[in-house]
This record gives sequence, C-alpha cells and structure tokens, in this order.
Amino acid sequence: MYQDVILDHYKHPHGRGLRDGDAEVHHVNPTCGDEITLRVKYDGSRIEDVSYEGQGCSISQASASVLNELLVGKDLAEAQKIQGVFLELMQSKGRLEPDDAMEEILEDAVAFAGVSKYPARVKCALLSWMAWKDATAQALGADVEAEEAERKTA
Amino acid sequence: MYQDVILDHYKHPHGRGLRDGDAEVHHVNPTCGDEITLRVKYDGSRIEDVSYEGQGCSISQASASVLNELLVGKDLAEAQKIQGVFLELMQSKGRLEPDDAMEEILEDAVAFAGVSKYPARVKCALLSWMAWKDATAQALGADVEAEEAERKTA
Amino acid sequence: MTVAHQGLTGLLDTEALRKDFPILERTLHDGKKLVYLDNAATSQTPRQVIDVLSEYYEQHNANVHRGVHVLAEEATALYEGARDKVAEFINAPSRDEVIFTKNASESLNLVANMLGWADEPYRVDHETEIVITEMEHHSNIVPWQLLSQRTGAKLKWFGLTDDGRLDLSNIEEVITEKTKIVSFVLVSNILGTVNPVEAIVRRAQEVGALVLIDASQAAPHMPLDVQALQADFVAFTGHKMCGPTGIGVLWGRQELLEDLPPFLGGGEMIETVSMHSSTYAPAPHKFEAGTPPVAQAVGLGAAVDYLTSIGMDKIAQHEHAITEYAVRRLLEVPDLKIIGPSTAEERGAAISFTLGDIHPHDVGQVLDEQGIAVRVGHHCARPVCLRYGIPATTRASFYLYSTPGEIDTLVEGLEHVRNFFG
Amino acid sequence: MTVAHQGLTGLLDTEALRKDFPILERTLHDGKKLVYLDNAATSQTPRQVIDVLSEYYEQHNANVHRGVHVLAEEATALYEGARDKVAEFINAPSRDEVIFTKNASESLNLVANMLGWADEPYRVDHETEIVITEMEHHSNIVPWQLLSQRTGAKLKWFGLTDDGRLDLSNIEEVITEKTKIVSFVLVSNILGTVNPVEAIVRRAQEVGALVLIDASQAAPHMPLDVQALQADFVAFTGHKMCGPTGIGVLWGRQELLEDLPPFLGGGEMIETVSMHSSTYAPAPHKFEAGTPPVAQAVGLGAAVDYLTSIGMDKIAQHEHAITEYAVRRLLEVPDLKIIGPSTAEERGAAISFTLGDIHPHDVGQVLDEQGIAVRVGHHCARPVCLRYGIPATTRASFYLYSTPGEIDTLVEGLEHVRNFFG
Ligand SMILES: Cc1ncc(COP(=O)(O)O)c(C=O)c1O
Ligand SMILES: Cc1ncc(COP(=O)(O)O)c(C=O)c1O
Repeated sequence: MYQDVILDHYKHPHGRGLRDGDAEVHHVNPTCGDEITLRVKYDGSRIEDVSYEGQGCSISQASASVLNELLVGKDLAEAQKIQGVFLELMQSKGRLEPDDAMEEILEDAVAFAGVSKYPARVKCALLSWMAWKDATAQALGADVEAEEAERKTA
Repeated sequence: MYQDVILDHYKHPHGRGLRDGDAEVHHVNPTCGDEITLRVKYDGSRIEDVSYEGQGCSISQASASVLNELLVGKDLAEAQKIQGVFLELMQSKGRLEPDDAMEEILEDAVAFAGVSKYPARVKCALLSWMAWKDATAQALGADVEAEEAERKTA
Repeated sequence: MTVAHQGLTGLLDTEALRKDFPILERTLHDGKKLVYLDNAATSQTPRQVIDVLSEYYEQHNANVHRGVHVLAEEATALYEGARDKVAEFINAPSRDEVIFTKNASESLNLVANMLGWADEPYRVDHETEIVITEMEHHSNIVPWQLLSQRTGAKLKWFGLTDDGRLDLSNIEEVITEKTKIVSFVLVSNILGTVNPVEAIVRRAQEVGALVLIDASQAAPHMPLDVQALQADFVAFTGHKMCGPTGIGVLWGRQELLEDLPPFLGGGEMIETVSMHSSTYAPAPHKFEAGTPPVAQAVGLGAAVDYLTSIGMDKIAQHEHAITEYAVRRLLEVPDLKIIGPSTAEERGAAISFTLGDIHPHDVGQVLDEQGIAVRVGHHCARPVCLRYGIPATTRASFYLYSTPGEIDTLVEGLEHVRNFFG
Repeated sequence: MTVAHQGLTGLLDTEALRKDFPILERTLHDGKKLVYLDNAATSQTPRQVIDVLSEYYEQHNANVHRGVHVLAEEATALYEGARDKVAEFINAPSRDEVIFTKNASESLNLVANMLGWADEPYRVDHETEIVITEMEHHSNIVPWQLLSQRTGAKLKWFGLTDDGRLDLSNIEEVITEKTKIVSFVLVSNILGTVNPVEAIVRRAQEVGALVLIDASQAAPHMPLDVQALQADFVAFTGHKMCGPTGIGVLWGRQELLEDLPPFLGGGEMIETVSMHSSTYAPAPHKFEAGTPPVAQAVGLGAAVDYLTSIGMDKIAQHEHAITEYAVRRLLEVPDLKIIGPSTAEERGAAISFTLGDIHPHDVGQVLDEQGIAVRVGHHCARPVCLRYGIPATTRASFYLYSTPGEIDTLVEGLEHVRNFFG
C-alpha cells in the first residue's frame, strides 16, 4: 500500500499550514487519534485555498497533501466530483482497478487504491476529505447540499 | 431413584395436614415451585408433632412424610443428629453407600440415597427438612443454635 | 414411517438433517437413544456451527476493530460479516441496527435501561407507564419491575384468557397516553401462543408508545421480518437458533439508537475519551462495550447460514406439522391437559401440559430414564403457572430435527409415567 | 538459541508449548510466519480449550439449572464446575463469589451499577466520590463517568509520573472520607506498569471505601490471589487468558454480593416472580440474568486447567525473562522511546513505544507486512496518550508462548520500518 507517490506526499506535503479561510473544521479519527484542522477559502464557487495542520499516519498526511494539490483552483462542482470518485475508490475494498478515466480525474490520488484493501486505514485516507466536505458545507451553507443533490440526480 | 419406600410414602403420607403448633414456616423451592407449610410443636425439647401441608413432587412429599415418621416423639438433640446425617447423605452426590449404622439412624430415609445423584432433586428431598430446622429455630429461639453449636464441637 | 404418520405433510428430511447434529447420536442410561424435546430451552448445535467456531480460534482469532494486522482484520471482517448476516436474516433496513449482546435477557435489559436514562420524549419516569403481559418470560418481566422501582413508572400488563391467549379486550385501558413502552413476547415459551402483533402495535402507535418484541422463541422457528412487525426493538438469543451460547441480538430502529443513551461503558463503544468526559461511537458500537463475543457472533452467523440454507418457511411448516401431530397424540393421553392453545393454530412448537396430579418433576424424571429430555417447572414464566393455578408444567418443545417418531416415543413414555405413579 | 539469548533464565519450553496453539502455525502474506505480539489485546487459544468447546456442543449442550434430564444435569455440572475451577485459580474463599459475565467490561459496569442502586453504606450519590487512575482502560473509566453523571458523584483520579507509574504522592487528598469506591488496574495494558496494590488498599480501608481491581492484564500472566490482594471486587476477562471470547469474571466478597442489589433482571437470577414483585436468588446467580455463556465458562475452565498445568509462577517467570530481553533489545533501536517503565521491574509483558515521529499506524502496518502482529493506537487508554502528549503508541505484548527469537524478529522489523520511512 505504501506507493512511492504516497511516501513522497508524506515526506513533502503540499500546502501544509493554516492560512486564512472562510471556515475551519477539526476532525479526529477516534480509532487511531489522527487529527486534522482544515480551512477552506472560496472565491464564489472556486476553491481558492485548502490549508491544514494535523498529525497522523503517512496515509492521512499524504491524503491531505494530495487533496490540496487536486482541489485548489477547482470549481466546487468539479471538486465534488473528484471527491466522489475518491470515495468510491476507497470504499472498493481493493476490488476496483483504477482505469485511465479514473486516473485522469484522481491524478496522484489513484495511488491510494491499495489502501482500500485495509479497512482500518480507509478512514485515515478519508479524514481530510471528510473534513474538506464539512468545511465546505459550513463555508457555503445550504447551497452545497442543493448542488450536490442536483449532481446526484443528474 | 424411585424406591418403593419413596413411592409408598408419596402415596400414603404420614401425618399430613396442619395441626396445632408452636411455630409455622412456609418454604418454597423456587426452581420447581414445590411448597411446604410446616408446623412444629414442642414439649420441652421433645418433638410432640410435625404437621405439614404442601404440594410438590413425589420426592418432596415422601421426604416430608418420612420426616414426620422419624422425628415425632424424638428429643431435639437426636432429631438434629438425624437431620445432619440425612443432609450428609443428600449432599453425597451418590458417592455414599449407606451402611447399617446409617440405616439404623435414618430408617426409611436411606431410600433417598439414590436421589443424591440428581442435583436438581436434592433440594426437593431437603425442602421439608430445611423447613423443620427453620420452624424449630423459631419455636425454641436461640437455644437451638447454641445446642447445635455444642453438638458440632462435641 | 408408521401408519400414524401418514398424512403429515410439509416435513423436512430429518433423516438427513439429524446427521448435522452430533449430539443427536448420543445414548443415555445404558443405551437409550436421546429424544431431545427441550428445544425451547436451548437448541442443539450443528456441525456447521461447531466447525466455524473451531476454525475461528485456529485461524483468525484476534481482538476486533482498531487492529492493523492481518488477524485483527480477519476477525473484524468475520465479526462484522456476522452482523450483515443477522441483518439480512431479520430484514433489517440497516446493518447498523443490529447490536450484539450476550443473550436475549441482556437485549431486553438494554432497552429498559436506555429508556430509564433517556431524555424526553423517551424517558420513563414516575408519570409514565410500562406495559407487558402476563405470559412474559422472567427476562421480560424483571427488567421492567426494576425500571419501575427505580423510576416510579407504573407497570401494567395484559392478562390471559383461559385458553392461553392474550386478553386484549381492555387494550385501550392498558395502553394509554401515558404508556412509554409496550414489551411483549411474539411466541410464548411456556404456552406456545403466537401473539397478535398487529393489534398491539397499532394501539401503541396510536398513543406514541415504543414497542419491544421478545422474539426469542420466534427467530429460531419462523421467518422474522422486523420491518413487517413494525416494532421499534426486537430481541432474540443465539443458543435457541442453532447458534452458540453467549450471544444475543437487539435490533432497534436507527433514529432511536442514535437518540438513546448508552448503557454499558467501556472499550469499543467510545469515540473519544478524556478523564473529564467521553463521546460515544455511533450505533451499533455505542451499545457494545468491551471486547464483544466475537467467536459467538461468528457462530451465530454460521447458524443463520445454516437455517437459511434449509429455509425458515420450510422450518415453520415442518414444526407446524409436528406440533399438529403432537397436540393430537398428547390429547389422547388420559388425564393430560394442555396449558395453552389446544390446537396447532397460532401456536409455536412448545407444548406445556399437566398429567393428572403427577408432579412435573416426576414426569420429567421418569421420561429422562427413557432417554426423553423435556423441561419441567415454571419455564421462567411463573406468573403463567399462578394464572392457571398450577405449580409447574411439563413442556415438550420441537425443532427442525424433531420427528413424528419422537412424538410417539414421548406418548409411550407418558403412558409409562402414568402406570408408574398410578 | 542464538548467542544473544544466552543468559536468559526461567524460559518455558516454548517449542513444545507452541504446538498447543494451532494458530501459531499460520503463515501470512505469502508464507511469512505469524509472530503474534498482540497478546494484551487477546491471547491465542490452545487446542485443549478448542476441543473442550467442541465436545461441549457435541455431547453435553443444554440449558443449565432447573433441568431434570441428563444433558441439563451434565451442562449444569460443567458450568458450575468451571466456577469451581475459577474460584480455585484466584483463591476465592467461596465459589459463590465468582460471577460469570460476558467480559471484563461487563464486570466493571456491574460494580458501578450495583453501587449506583445500592442502599447505604455503599450507595454512590452526589455527596460521595469515586476514585480511578489516569492509566485505566476505557472500560474502567467510562462506567464511572456514567455513574458520576447519573448520580452527581465526583470522579477523581491519580495522575502518572513521567516514567509511567501512579503518582500516589497526594493519596490522602485523592482518597478521602467521601470516597465510596476506588477502582484501579493491577497491570496497565498500555504502560505495562504493575501497580502498588497494598498502598492503595490500605488507604481505601482507612476511609472505608470499597476497592475494585481490574485484573484483566494480571490474571493471564501471574498468580492471582484475591485474598492476598484484600480487594472487595476483582474483574478479569477470559479471552486474554487462553479462554474463549464472550466470558468474563467478577469476583466479589460474599457479604457485599449479598447486600448489593441486582443489575440485570431475568431468568436464572430470581428466586420467585409474580407480576407484582420478585425476589432474587443468592449470589452468584443474582447477578447472572438469562442463559449464561455456558460453553464459554466451560472453555474458561479448560483454560484455567491449561494455565495451571504449566504453572502461573512459571508463566510469570517466562514473561519476565522475555520482557527483560525485549526492553534491552528495543532500547537498542535508534529513536525508540518506551512509554512506561523502561526496565522490567514491576512491569507486565506489554511494552508501548514510539519510533521517532513515524506514526504507530505506519509502524504496525509495515511490521504486519513482515508477519509481525502488534497493536497500534491508544489501546483503549487514551488519557495515557494525552498525558504523554502522543497520539498513539505501538505496543508489543507477550505471553507464555512468546520467544526471544520473536523479539529479535520484532527488532529487525523495526529497523526495516525506520529505513522505509527514513
Ligand atoms: C486493563 C484492561 N481492563 C479491561 C479490559 C476490558 O476487557 P474486555 O474488552 O474483555 O471487556 C482490558 C482489555 O481490553 C484491559 O486490558
Ligand atoms: C420468550 C423468551 N424470552 C427470553 C428468553 C431469555 O433468553 P436468554 O436466556 O438467552 O437470555 C427466553 C429463553 O430463555 C425465552 O424463551
């Protein structure tokens, strides 16, 4: 499960540190004590920044770094799509072999495919993504949910 | 376990019915619902009567009948000795083969030796004996316990 | 098959099935074949379950959750997989609604305690009422007596009709606006009665009371669909349904499990703990303090697989045929009186009876000498004995491996009992 | 035995012993041999226990008590026989002081609830205090937090010294005349610390407080004598001492068990029940509601036989030697820091550590890839992690079948972890 890409992100995290934001959340993985504090900054529906601080295992740290790299600069709808695909991959219990289409969407995040085989670690990989989702909901309010509902039925 | 002697006492109980007494107790075997109401009447330390009413299985009914036959007319000390031997027999888990000496003391009650192999039934056999002990303690007060303690250390 | 058995339809192929149960090969008292008719007390365990238990300890044993090593992952997958199986078995809307306990008694106590410590609108207190019935197992009486003593709530109950059914004639007085919880048995372990769930649930819903169904004698014997029952909680126990001892189930509606407070505190049930305060994991874990009965849950999962492979509807059919035959044959025994419904309609496979004035202890003992295992006593339902003015009953209870031949042996055994004490 | 192991004395013949544990033959991840160092979470189960479990279900299975048939008598004798064995194992003055629960967590909750519902002089209420320690397992924290919330009693605790011992310097302020109960762990599952029972018991007795000892990590590893401990209650759990899951023990002093109220209500724990009120059986049955974990108690009895046949003193010696060796070898690993006593004195066979700033989850995962099973996380003792300012630890824990060679494999594995993340 420890792909070089993951180790790389772990050792050299992108965008780490807390910067100015519209909303801040603090998420904890109670089973292992991994923690993250995460802020989002929006410019309309465009993600201007995702900044974070946290402690945890290589998987949770690398995942936050990948998230930052992938989502900053994206439009909310697109980010949500990425998040959805990542979630699907992580919940696949190792049964999903990422194809080119998925790799295009997830970029470095496809390296986490192997993690999905380890139920105890899936939560680590998802910690920052759940925090981002939560922070986004707080920053943008009800809009997000409406948009998400729309996306789902689309 | 169903010796003829036991069946005999069951079908033709001795001294059944409630008569005048110095103390009355009501004992229940909660595991099977066997019940006995028992009265003792003392003339000094001599057992003048043990009268009883109850419902229950053949073992508990026969045992009360045997008790009546054995104890009425006896002196308390002797009755306690009989009770002690009967208790020992019943707690022997079938490992005690009654000898002549025991038979002399217990008379018909030796027929219960077989019952001691059946833990669920031992309580039935002891129900009336425990009730008698309790009633005696009530009728004669602290004396009994002192006497019993003496007997034990003798 | 003897002539007497002709016309019995819907029977399972017990000859094949019985091979799954090693204990049924046992002989007692110098070679008498075991005739096991004490299934309402506990069922026997098929090879398929025994093997899964051994395999668990030989191959996968580890503490569940939180582990990153292979054994911990395997044990967790097996444990949580058992939850999936049980959820499917009872048609639960969500696997997270299935709580593993140690037995049905714990499940029932769990609900009583949750409600005692709950906030409004669930809280049971001195202004509220609890409703049970006179045919409950002690495990569905004593927890409510304790709750009533501790909170001051009033305990009420439905009485019984002479033929062993619930007397619902005063349902509007028994279940009122003050009622917080109605807890009753789906199939009585002493009378065999199958109770009319719908009428009770409808009235409970009218007044906004929660409904807890004790399905300990139902889950092993008939298809169980918690959604169709429309109850809020359903409790049952593993050892009566081909599973191991030491495992029970409480199913509860998700919103309730979210709202209600935890009961036992400890490892596994927490989200985060500091010395000053703790937060709790979501259900079902919130209600599973400490290392759970892992092997036993896995064994229950195997039992559910076993029962499902035969088919719960087929099992129900088989038992119905056996019960019908047993009622008919038993009523032929002079002085035998069935306590409970005297037909096989709306009744389960447990039949209680008295035999003249021969005490049940004696009936049971003499039957045992012939290798026939029945239960005698009040069957943890003493109020029923009080109601019918009897000290105890003899109870024969059947399961998927019971045969008409065993009923015949029982009837012969009872004849022998009568002669013995006659 | 390699050179490094010379001088280790008091070791058991693990080569022979390990043959009793089928799971130790397992290979993982393409043929890596299992190195099981997660014994503080759960121990493995010897063939002798697995066989007894199978035999129970194949030969003797029945519901216990109240039965007059052979199987019921056999099952009861086995179940109550297990109680005798456990009583002897812990040197209990009376077998009736041994209560079977489902796990140590239930045992601990049972005491907390008994005290919450008790009459004077035991009653815990808003004018009284409860004392625990900062190194308790969540199962000995949360029940007291719940009791404190429910009754208003004040929860106090002993802190920890930097080297992982209890700080008893303020014992007179912590345990006071208001203290009703002092509950603490005999051997910490996270730090390995063995606590000074006598000092705490003496102070508790001075003020008339009851003492509950959590012996979950002691009973499996050393001779346990409840009389010598002078506690009022002792709790432990079967699955950590070669027994099955689903079984725990609470030992309690007879007078207390007589005086204290029941907790769970139901079958088996009653003397007589009517709809209006019930009376309770004497202990231990008063505290065993419902069908008990029969097979699991019998399995625990077999585990006790197994441990006794080896000898608890010999097991303690073996583990001490292993622990001493492990401490020495682990401290050779660069950046490794032991959380807890850094010698083998007054410590059990669980060693927690951190490895530089490599997260324990990563340590555990990479060790697992080499077949080495350790536990990572807060080990259900999160306050200890908070106390030492760490998110989690890696914990290696040993048992009677652990070998010096396994310690070597662990140390090599840790070197690999360092290189991997270095
Ligand atoms: C010290 C200690 N106390 C209590 C427990 C709880 O035991 P169980 O999970 O079996 O209830 C454990 C183990 O998990 C423990 O290590
Ligand atoms: C109807 C009913 N409810 C509850 C129980 C209690 O089940 P357990 O003893 O497994 O807790 C039983 C069986 O004993 C039962 O028959």
